[in-house]
Amino acid sequence: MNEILTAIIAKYNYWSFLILLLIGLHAMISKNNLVKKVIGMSIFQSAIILFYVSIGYKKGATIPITEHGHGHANEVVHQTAAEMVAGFANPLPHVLMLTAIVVGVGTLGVALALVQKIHRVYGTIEEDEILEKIKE
Amino acid sequence: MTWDASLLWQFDFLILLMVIICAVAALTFKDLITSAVVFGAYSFLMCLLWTEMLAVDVAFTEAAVGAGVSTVFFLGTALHIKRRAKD
Amino acid sequence: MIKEQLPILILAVPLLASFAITLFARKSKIAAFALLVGAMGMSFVFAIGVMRQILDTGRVIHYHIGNWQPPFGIELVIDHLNAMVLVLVSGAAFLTAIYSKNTVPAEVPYRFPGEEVPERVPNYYTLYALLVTGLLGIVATGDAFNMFVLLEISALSSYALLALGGGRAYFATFKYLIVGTIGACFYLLGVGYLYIKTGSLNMPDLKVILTSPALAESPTVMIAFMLIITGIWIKMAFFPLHGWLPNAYTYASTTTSCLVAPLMTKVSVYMMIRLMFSVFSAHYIFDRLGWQNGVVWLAAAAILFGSISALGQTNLKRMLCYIIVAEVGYMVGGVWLANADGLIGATYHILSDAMMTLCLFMAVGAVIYKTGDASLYAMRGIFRKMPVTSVVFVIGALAMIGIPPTCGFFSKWYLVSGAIEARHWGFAVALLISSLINAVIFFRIIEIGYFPLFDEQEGEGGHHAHDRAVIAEAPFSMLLPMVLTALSLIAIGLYSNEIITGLVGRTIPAGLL
Amino acid sequence: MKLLSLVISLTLGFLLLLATADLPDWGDPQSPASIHVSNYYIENSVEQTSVPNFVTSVLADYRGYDTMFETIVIFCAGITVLTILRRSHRQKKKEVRPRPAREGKDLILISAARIIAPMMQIFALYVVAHGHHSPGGGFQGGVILGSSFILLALAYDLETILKRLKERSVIIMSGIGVAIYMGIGMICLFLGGNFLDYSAWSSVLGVSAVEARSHGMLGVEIGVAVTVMYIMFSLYADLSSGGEMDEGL
Amino acid sequence: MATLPFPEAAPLLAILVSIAAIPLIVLSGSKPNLREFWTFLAGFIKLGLVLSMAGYILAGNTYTYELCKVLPGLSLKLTVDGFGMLFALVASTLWIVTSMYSIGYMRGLDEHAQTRYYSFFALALSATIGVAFSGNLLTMYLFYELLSLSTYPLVTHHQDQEARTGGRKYLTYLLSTSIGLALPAMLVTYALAGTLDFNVHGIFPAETAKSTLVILLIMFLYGFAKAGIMPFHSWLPGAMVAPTPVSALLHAVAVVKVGVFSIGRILTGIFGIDLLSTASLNVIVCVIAGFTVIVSSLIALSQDNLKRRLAFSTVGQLSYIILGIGLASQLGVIGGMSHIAMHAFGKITLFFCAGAIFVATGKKYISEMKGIGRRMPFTMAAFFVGALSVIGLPPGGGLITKLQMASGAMQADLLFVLVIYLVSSLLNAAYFFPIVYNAFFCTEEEAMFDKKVAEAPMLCVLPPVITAAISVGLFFFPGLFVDFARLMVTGL
Repeated sequence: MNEILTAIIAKYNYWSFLILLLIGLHAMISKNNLVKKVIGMSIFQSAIILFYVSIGYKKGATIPITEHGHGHANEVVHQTAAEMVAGFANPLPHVLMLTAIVVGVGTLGVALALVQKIHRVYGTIEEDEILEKIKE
Repeated sequence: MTWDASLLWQFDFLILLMVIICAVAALTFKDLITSAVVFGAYSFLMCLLWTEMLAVDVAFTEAAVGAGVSTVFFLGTALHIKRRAKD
Repeated sequence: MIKEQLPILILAVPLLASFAITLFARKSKIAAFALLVGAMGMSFVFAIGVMRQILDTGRVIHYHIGNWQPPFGIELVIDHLNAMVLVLVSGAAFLTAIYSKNTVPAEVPYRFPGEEVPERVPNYYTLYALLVTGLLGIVATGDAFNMFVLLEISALSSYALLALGGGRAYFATFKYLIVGTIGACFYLLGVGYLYIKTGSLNMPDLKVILTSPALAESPTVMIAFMLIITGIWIKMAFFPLHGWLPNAYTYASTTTSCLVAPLMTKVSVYMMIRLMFSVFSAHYIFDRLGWQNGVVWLAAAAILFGSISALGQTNLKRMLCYIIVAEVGYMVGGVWLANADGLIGATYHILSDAMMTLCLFMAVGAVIYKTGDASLYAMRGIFRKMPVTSVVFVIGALAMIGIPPTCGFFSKWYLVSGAIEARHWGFAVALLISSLINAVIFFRIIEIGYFPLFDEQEGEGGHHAHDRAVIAEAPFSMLLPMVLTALSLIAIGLYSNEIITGLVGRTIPAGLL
Repeated sequence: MKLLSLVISLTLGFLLLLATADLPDWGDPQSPASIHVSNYYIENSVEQTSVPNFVTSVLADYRGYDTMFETIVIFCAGITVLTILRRSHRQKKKEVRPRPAREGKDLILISAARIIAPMMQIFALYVVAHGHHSPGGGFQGGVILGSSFILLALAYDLETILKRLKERSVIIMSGIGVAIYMGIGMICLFLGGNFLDYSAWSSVLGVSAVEARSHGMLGVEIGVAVTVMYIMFSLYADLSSGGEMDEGL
Repeated sequence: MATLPFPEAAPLLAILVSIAAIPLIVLSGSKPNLREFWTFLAGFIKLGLVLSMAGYILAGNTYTYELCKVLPGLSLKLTVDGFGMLFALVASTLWIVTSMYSIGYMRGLDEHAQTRYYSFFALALSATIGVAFSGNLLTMYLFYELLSLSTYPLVTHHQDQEARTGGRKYLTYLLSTSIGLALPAMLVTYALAGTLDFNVHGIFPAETAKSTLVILLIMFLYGFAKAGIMPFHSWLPGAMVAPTPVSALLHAVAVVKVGVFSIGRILTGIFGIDLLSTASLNVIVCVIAGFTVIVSSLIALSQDNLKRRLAFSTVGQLSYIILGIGLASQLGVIGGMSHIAMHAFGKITLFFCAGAIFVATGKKYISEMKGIGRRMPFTMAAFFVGALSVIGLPPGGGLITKLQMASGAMQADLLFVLVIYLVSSLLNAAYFFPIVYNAFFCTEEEAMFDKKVAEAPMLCVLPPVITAAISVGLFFFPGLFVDFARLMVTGL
């Protein structure tokens, strides 16, 4: 029992990321309402962000900011390189995800603009109704 | 500014659960404005989760973008279109 | 100094142009157009400069941005393959930019009755420059994540450009946005899976790390590869993931289809080749995973599906879109044949197919510009009314069919040789059937164009009726790029040996020789 | 559609599940991702760029090229939404559309917004400027700045704000933001460095190369902030008014 | 290398000269005389260039001119040798005659779009000479396709419903076979042999499986559908909608001969006659071609439309030539190749006559032509000579080559071929002689034409008379063409 629990604890983040990913993907493909599709898209993206952020986490580390500041570089670093490395979370995934969030919000804006235009053209944002109108 | 990083996994688990609930809820509510607000909550919970995972910059951004601006965008759109969704 | 900085200048110039247009040319269409053409021209010149440098030295160019050593910083890596694609992208963008002079002001602001937004024109040019920047960036970069960012830039700007087709274009673009985002996210996730196992994002570095036997066994790496490839396949509209393409490209405005249709899919194919052989290796993909047989069959299905669907279309642009779907099948199949000839054929086909598609879309665009009609019957009597356009169209069609000495013949030659070498007869047969179907498709159109006044003939009395038809050719700004593109089709064909031995052949990964 | 989507999702889920077992444990400091490239940043950031926030130094310097394009994504999104949604200015003047008068402006809301907005702006400037040392930076600061204007637009209405913040200048300023970033990078070329190699600025600024990097980062963060702020507001204005630029929400 | 008696790029120039004439033709479209002058000028320059190389080739040399390398081990390359020279000489001579005839015909009927007609005419000739001088299969394929495409506007010249149907059939047959059969066969050949350059000893490596060879042979035979081997022959009668000069050109000079020439090249240059006879592949060729010879002759008997009868006659004669080459014996090849020339002169005479009759009387059907010989004696005399040549009776040049082919059949020890030759010649006689007989031997009352009917315009009558004269001349002096053909075979 305990082993299973540790196994779950060791990986549960990946599993929850997976659940969110699938919820998002499913919504993007199967939802009929276009806004719901867009929400699904955002969930899908944030699931991926969650995955990346999980990569960056280190047990026993702290946020990736040291206390050194401008002009204090001559203050001796009290930690060895190895300690530094163990002490700070991995900053690279964070950087990547900042970019991904920005890309996400850009896509969101464009998607919503298109939804508004579609509503203006067809008077509805339900996919089946739109398809019917196109057929006419 | 040292952070106590030994987080409680139970707490973490709770947030994850709520995140998933919010995600499902945002997709199931038929009222788009409700959906938008729930989605804002989802983003906020997500950013809690990230803070806990030491990604403060990401969490900060998500708080400003996901929980803030995105919600406003959704609301702005929802008010211009038919508010009720079929699914 | 400028020599070392050329790689970055190729993309920096269109990028500068994009906001220079926003800042300085918001009021003037002509100024915006001039900025765009100037920037595209410069970018093209720089791309040729880089290619010359590579041809002269034979060395791969590494450009370290911010002067950080890779894998810590981002670098641009330019070898023979992407030098060629850079020249192709910037060249095609340059030609299309010239072409846009008349079409954009005529089409873009007036997509809706009662709605006229002249401000759209400079915005259109801004987005045009951004799209080209994105594509050039994808081609030049040596960093897996950076590729994602640039992919999104090109995607976002292409959404805008496609949506400006108005009317049905909005819904088609929305679908493209959803599908495209899924594709991009798959790619991102795949890169994440690679990163979690390797800790690196730099492509040459990844390649080195991935050679370790432990990683070759890892299911994570396999899933990463699968996600990346699927993501790219979605982006390139590979059968059966092609559903978004025909609608999205059909309803776009003329210049947009000329820019987006030839380049987006080809750049995706480039991405596939780059990631397959510069991040993973031929050995890993073909020997360890061994999916090539299935993929080539899928490609054969794509070719047949695309060709047969194209046969049933009456809208010229939609027909060309389905041909693109088939052509994507050519290239994917060629790459996955897992031999040198197939890969050479696919790579060379990137070049030739982009130019063929460009040529056809330009000719069709000119017809639409003059007649306002995109159906097959818009072509009626076109040989007499628009002789230059129709000659360009015929050359493009011949290249598509694969008649020597146009470039289409040689790429098909290599692809079929590759298929024969791999003993993959299904693919070879699919290629030939598709050539035949293309012949039928295009000769049907040529026939419509050549037999001008069929229905009216009785009324007008005999043969001399169509002598009265006046020549109504497209403006010079459209003819010039069209003719240049058509000539390039023949030039690429005649110089195929130089191109293949000098550029394409140098990029064959060791595992395939 | 539902079934197809379910099949696709579950297949993907199954495949990813297969890989999950192979992934390193969550939070394992010895996982490959945490030992290869990222350590270099942790070890060298302060020395090489004098920025203690690793995220900022990686974002704006080591991977500054990415960030430049991130800014451009935002710029691109802004232009895209504008191009898709915006209707003509001229037409609006021609026809005065009847619209329901807003039910008076909410005094409490306005008063609160007038107090909160400047505080938000100051905080945002702090976030931008202090991004080297604490969480935050150009992007976050820019979003907050943008939100402060959105808040005002919500409290009053969009037209009132647009009178102050001219629509034309919104787009031009967002372009300028990108231009600042790009310009800082391009000038490095003329100063003899590679693109975005801020250390090339040291000769101009009269500081050491490391300091120059730090200053360069501040410069680009400001560029990012300008673009993000204006584009966020522009996105709001377009989306909330459907491209009419009238009263907004 | 010794100094050449001709410019280095002469083969290329010979091809390009008529392409170069196209802009001039288009530009002077409003001045018919000037336009036709360009056509003739180009024709004579081309003939001159071809002749300038003739002596050099007759001396036993071959000349190769490489244009550019397009694939590894494969370039676009022009080679002038005996066969090529023979064919180029026929084509360039007949072009001048046909141009002359075209002027008479087109002006006589006041056809539309004459400028386009002459332009594509010139292009078609370039392609034909290109095929003649091709140094390898790829180059030949290139010019072969160019010819199919450039003759399409000629075939559909009338631009009416009938032309559309005929043109569609024409392209469908030619393109689908060349892309569907010839191209893959070429690719497989390249994959097997690593080259596509013609070589009299064949290019296939010795270990190639016989089944592969058989399949390739069949693909090549049917792939070059211009040769009209059944069942891919029906484009030919379909293409009869074209104006008569085009039919003449198609049937006598350019198209069908290109098909036959291509197959001849492949049989001699890709397979090599050694391989054909040792592996008994020649039997396959003979069966396929022999079937066509007999069947098409029978069909020709039943045709009443003169042009259609001639068309089926052509189908038969083409297979006749292939039969000769396919025997893979020295005499057979010599006879087959030189029969290209003999048949060309004979058949073009017949077509010219058919056209002249149409211009003068408007009649198309044989049953309506009783007594025509009395009104148009020169035309019908030429027709008679042409028919003799095609049947293979003296004093037609066809006799010489037919005899050679027959002796080739004995050389190859394939006696059934001899029977085919015999039967076919009888059938030829059976479908040609009634026409001639009815034209001359009838009473005044039986004649279907009144006295007003006279000869067609000068430019329509002169060409058939010239070609008929050449046919007769070839009977007495067959040396020129036969020598060219012999050059290629004696080397073995």
